[in-house]
Amino acid sequence: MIGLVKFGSTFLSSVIQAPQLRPEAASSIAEGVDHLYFVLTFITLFFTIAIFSTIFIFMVKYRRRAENEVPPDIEQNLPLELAWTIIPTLICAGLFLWASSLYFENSRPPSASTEIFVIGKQWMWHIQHPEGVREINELHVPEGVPVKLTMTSEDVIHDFYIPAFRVKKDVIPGRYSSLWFQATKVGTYHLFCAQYCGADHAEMLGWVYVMSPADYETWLSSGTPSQTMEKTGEQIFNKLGCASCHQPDGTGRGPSLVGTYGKEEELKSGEKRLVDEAFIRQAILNPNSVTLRNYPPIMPTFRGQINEEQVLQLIAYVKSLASEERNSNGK
Amino acid sequence: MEQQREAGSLGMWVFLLTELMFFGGLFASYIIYRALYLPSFEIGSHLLEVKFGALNTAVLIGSSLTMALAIRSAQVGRRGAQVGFLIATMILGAAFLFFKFTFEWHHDYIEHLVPGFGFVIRPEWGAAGAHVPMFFCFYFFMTGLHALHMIIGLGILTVLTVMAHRGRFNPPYYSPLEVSGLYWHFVDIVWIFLFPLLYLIGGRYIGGGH
Amino acid sequence: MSEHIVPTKIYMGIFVALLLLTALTTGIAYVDLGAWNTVAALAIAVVKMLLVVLFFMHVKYSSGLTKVFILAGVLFFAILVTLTLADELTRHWSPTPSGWGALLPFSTPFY
Amino acid sequence: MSTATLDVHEVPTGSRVNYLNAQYGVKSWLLTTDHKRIALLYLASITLMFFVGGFFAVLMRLHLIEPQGALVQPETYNKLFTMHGVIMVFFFLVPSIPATLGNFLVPMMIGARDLAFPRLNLLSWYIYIIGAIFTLYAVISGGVDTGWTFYTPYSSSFSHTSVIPTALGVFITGFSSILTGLNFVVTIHKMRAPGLTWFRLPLFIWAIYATSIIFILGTPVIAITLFLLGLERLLHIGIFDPAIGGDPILFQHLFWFYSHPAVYIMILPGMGVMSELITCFSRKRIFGYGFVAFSSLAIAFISFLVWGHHMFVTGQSIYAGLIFSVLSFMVAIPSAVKVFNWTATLYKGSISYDAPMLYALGFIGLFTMGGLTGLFLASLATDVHLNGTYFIVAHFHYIMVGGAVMAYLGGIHFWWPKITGRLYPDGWARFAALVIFVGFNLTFFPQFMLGYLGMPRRYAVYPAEFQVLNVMSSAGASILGIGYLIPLLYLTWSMRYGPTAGPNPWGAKGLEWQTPSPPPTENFEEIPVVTEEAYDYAHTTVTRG
Repeated sequence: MIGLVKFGSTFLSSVIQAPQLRPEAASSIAEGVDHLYFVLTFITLFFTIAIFSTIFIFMVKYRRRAENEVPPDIEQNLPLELAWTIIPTLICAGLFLWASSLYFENSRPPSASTEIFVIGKQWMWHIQHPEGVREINELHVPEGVPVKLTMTSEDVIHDFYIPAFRVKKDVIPGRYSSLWFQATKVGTYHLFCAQYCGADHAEMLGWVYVMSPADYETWLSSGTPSQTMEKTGEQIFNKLGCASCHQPDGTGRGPSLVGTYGKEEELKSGEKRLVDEAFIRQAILNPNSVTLRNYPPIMPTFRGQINEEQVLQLIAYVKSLASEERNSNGK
Repeated sequence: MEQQREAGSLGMWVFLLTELMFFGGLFASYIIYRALYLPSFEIGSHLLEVKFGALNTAVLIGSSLTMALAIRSAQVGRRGAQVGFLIATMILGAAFLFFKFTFEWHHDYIEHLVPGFGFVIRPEWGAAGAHVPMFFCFYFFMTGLHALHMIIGLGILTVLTVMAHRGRFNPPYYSPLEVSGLYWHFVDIVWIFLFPLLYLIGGRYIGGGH
Repeated sequence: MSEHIVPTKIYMGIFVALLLLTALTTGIAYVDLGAWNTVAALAIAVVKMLLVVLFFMHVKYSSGLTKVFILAGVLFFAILVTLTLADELTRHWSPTPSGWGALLPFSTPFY
Repeated sequence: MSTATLDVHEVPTGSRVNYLNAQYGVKSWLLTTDHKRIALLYLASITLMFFVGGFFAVLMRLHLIEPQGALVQPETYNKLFTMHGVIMVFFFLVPSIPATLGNFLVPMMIGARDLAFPRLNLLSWYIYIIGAIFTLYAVISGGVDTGWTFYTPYSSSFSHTSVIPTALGVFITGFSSILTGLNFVVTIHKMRAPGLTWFRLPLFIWAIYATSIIFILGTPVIAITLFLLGLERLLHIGIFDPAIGGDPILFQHLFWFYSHPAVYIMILPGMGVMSELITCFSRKRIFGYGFVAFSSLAIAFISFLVWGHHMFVTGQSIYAGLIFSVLSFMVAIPSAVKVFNWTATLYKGSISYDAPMLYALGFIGLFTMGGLTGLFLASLATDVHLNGTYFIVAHFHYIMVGGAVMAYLGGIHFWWPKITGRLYPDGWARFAALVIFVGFNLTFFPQFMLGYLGMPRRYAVYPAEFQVLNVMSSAGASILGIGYLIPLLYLTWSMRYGPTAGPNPWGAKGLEWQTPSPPPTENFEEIPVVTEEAYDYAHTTVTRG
């Protein structure tokens, strides 16, 4: 049986390799997903054909020959019933284990991934590289490097879908979702929104450009003259007057932000929280929900004053302050 | 006749299953948001008056008792008692609604605690204040839906009282009374759960919750 | 089914028991038991429900069918709550490192 | 049993009083409490809704002939697929078999004179009509564009279309389903003829019973969810709005808690019809009665445990995803057991190729494909790629159109002589079955390929490389559309001009065939006493007539 499945899936995958039948496979996980897909296709065809042909044979062989024909009485056959209950159960169990382990493997990004930020809004994709380059409906990524996307939405639920990479994830307002991939083939691929989001849902698409690492570097530096996310974040930080309370030496009315990222802080409620992206976002938009233990709850909310993109830039800036401290400690 | 009565009672039980899932969707959402925003829900809960909740619980339990006794009177064929107990049930039911609307809802309205109708988030609630309206939203929706069931129940009881007065129920035939009784008790049970979930959540002791 | 006529005494007894339980649950709310406050309140509510269902609604004297139906209702309600919570309560466990799966409104663990 | 058949033959059909000619006039229909007349009221209303929904589908497929969209603006296209989904799911598929064939057959199959609550039955039809009016009003007043899934926050805060009338329509219609389900459950429990034990029941009754359970337990949850959605839209209280702390994913949980089992509301009665057709046209007892009967209940139960497989990529916790994935695989097993048992029933049978049997065989094939492609979506890793693409569209149309609609048509063809007392032209019926089978596969098979290639669903315009497959699909849709019109024509024709049908034109077992066609208002002159198991074709010969 297993040999048959193996043969079938190999045969099928060679058939499906034909253009028009198989989408481009351009990421590290695509082959694994497709392999499962072929085996599933094989199982589907096997059973469909088996059932169809059995029916066909029975229909011909046992067609009614006389109007008063009385066929034999066959009631039940317990071994047969058990067989066709247990065999599908085993097949399903196997498929479940395979699919789930593959999924878990695929959803765990390698730790040294490049981070790119994605904001969905009706009806465009807004993409920002940490180096400061911004793109709309285009995503340039280097080949062979794991890339992690951190995504959120400004309005309704969208879905970031790159068929050639076999990755898809809903982009949800009010929280961050993430996605990772490692492109394996230089080329240009479709980017779709796969969750219905209103009038121009079908036009919320773009292109993913996979470039060789060298080309990518050139593209990054020659691309747009804009500055890094941290830098922009710092400007917003100063413009909004954040620095008047959050002074780097800790003498302000609010806590110093130097070195806070990645640490645990104790809240007023006594609860301990890790300062991560989600925490910083919450602190900006709903500050009183995360007031630290030794500080007064005086920070105003910035909800409505800055958009998701600026939140991400501020986060990038606060994160950069963490490494600053590490650097200065190192010296 | 016997088959018909059993069908009626089974039908009502099936209907109550539907009702259970109807309230169930609401209870499930409430449980989830309570888990998410416990401090806010505790603040909201503490703004409700336990004494009215407890009083109304007692009133409703009393009405369940009189309803059960009304059915019993039909079973043993006492017409006067039937009518008396039915009227008592209606009075208790109406009292429940009266307390609910005048002492609680009206009071909440004056205190600006009705979402969508001038809700004011008070500064002393601090950070948790943001989600207090959600508690009140659930509070009004759940008690409102319950009150709607009570009002429907009162309508049914009125019809039953008239029928009982005319002597329509007797020991072999009292199916409408029995079936309506099931409904009335179910509404009572919903309140038995609403009372602790809404009023007693997180404790009432000093500093309870925070 | 409910041909059974319940004596008035039992009805009165149940009524008194329900009143006492109401007083009890209200009283317990004023005593600090930590997380047990919620448990106690719900446990008392369940007991009260059972009293009403078994005696006022005559289920104690009803056919097995009615009992099966009631249990089915409770079971499906439990399914709805449990499986929804299975999602909501485990979202912040995401194995993706460094809080990337941490979801804004849900990043606070709740118990 | 056979004596009853003989009696009937002695009475000329034309002069006999039956439920159709017992009373005349509009009032006698609109105020009827006869389950058979109510079934016809339902039949007329859902047929209307089917063709309204089908019309939207045809417009969509025509529009998609060109990558840039051949017909309408994207806004209009969005309304088309939304209205197609809402009408087909809530106003056609959910009530289709239960409210028409179920209403007609449940009392007849169990040897009762009517349902347990005839007036409630009529009320449920009126509730359905009121719901339908609200929804049709929404169509006329500009339509609704949220998708039939009403996902928040788009539906609650962003859409500018008639969301509330539509949601209200669906909300109201839900109560019609609840009342129908309640009526069936009580009837099946309390009104079976003497001798008709649970294990002598036709499998259609088991399927309807399982469906009714889902009606009763699932529908109230969608009702309360849509109510909350309406409230959210009116008052902005924030239950599902992330901007105020709500969780849009919670809406999806509550929505799918009903809407996944709803898929089984659509397919389970179809499976019940299958068991009737296959036994009759192969003259065999069903193979493994107990397994088929209990698989219906198993499907109904497990269907409530799998809703999260709609949400694998929506940000649901991956651990919950794991649970839902394994449960979803489990629901495949009772479905597979049914298919195997139907196939085994044919073995050594005496198979005739009447039109209903062709629909039945088509059902088995298409349902098998639809079910197996479900495995792709229960598998977490492949679901990530296929979710939200045309693969999903193809999969559920194989189940709902290839499965449920095929079964519905098969059932209508099978019981048509009983319902109307007339025969339809068999040649035309077989031809239509063939056209529908071919048209269906041509429409939806290319969509599997489109989905795997990555074309997302609900796209008014699409990249040009998908055009070939889209054109194939549209071509199939026009064949399918014609296929559906043919039965409408000859069945309508047969009502007046068809040859008169005898009480049992197929030579079938089952109590409904032991009373004249059309049946008298009280169904049976005498309540039958059942002494044998269902589908006992081997021990008594039944002749066509």
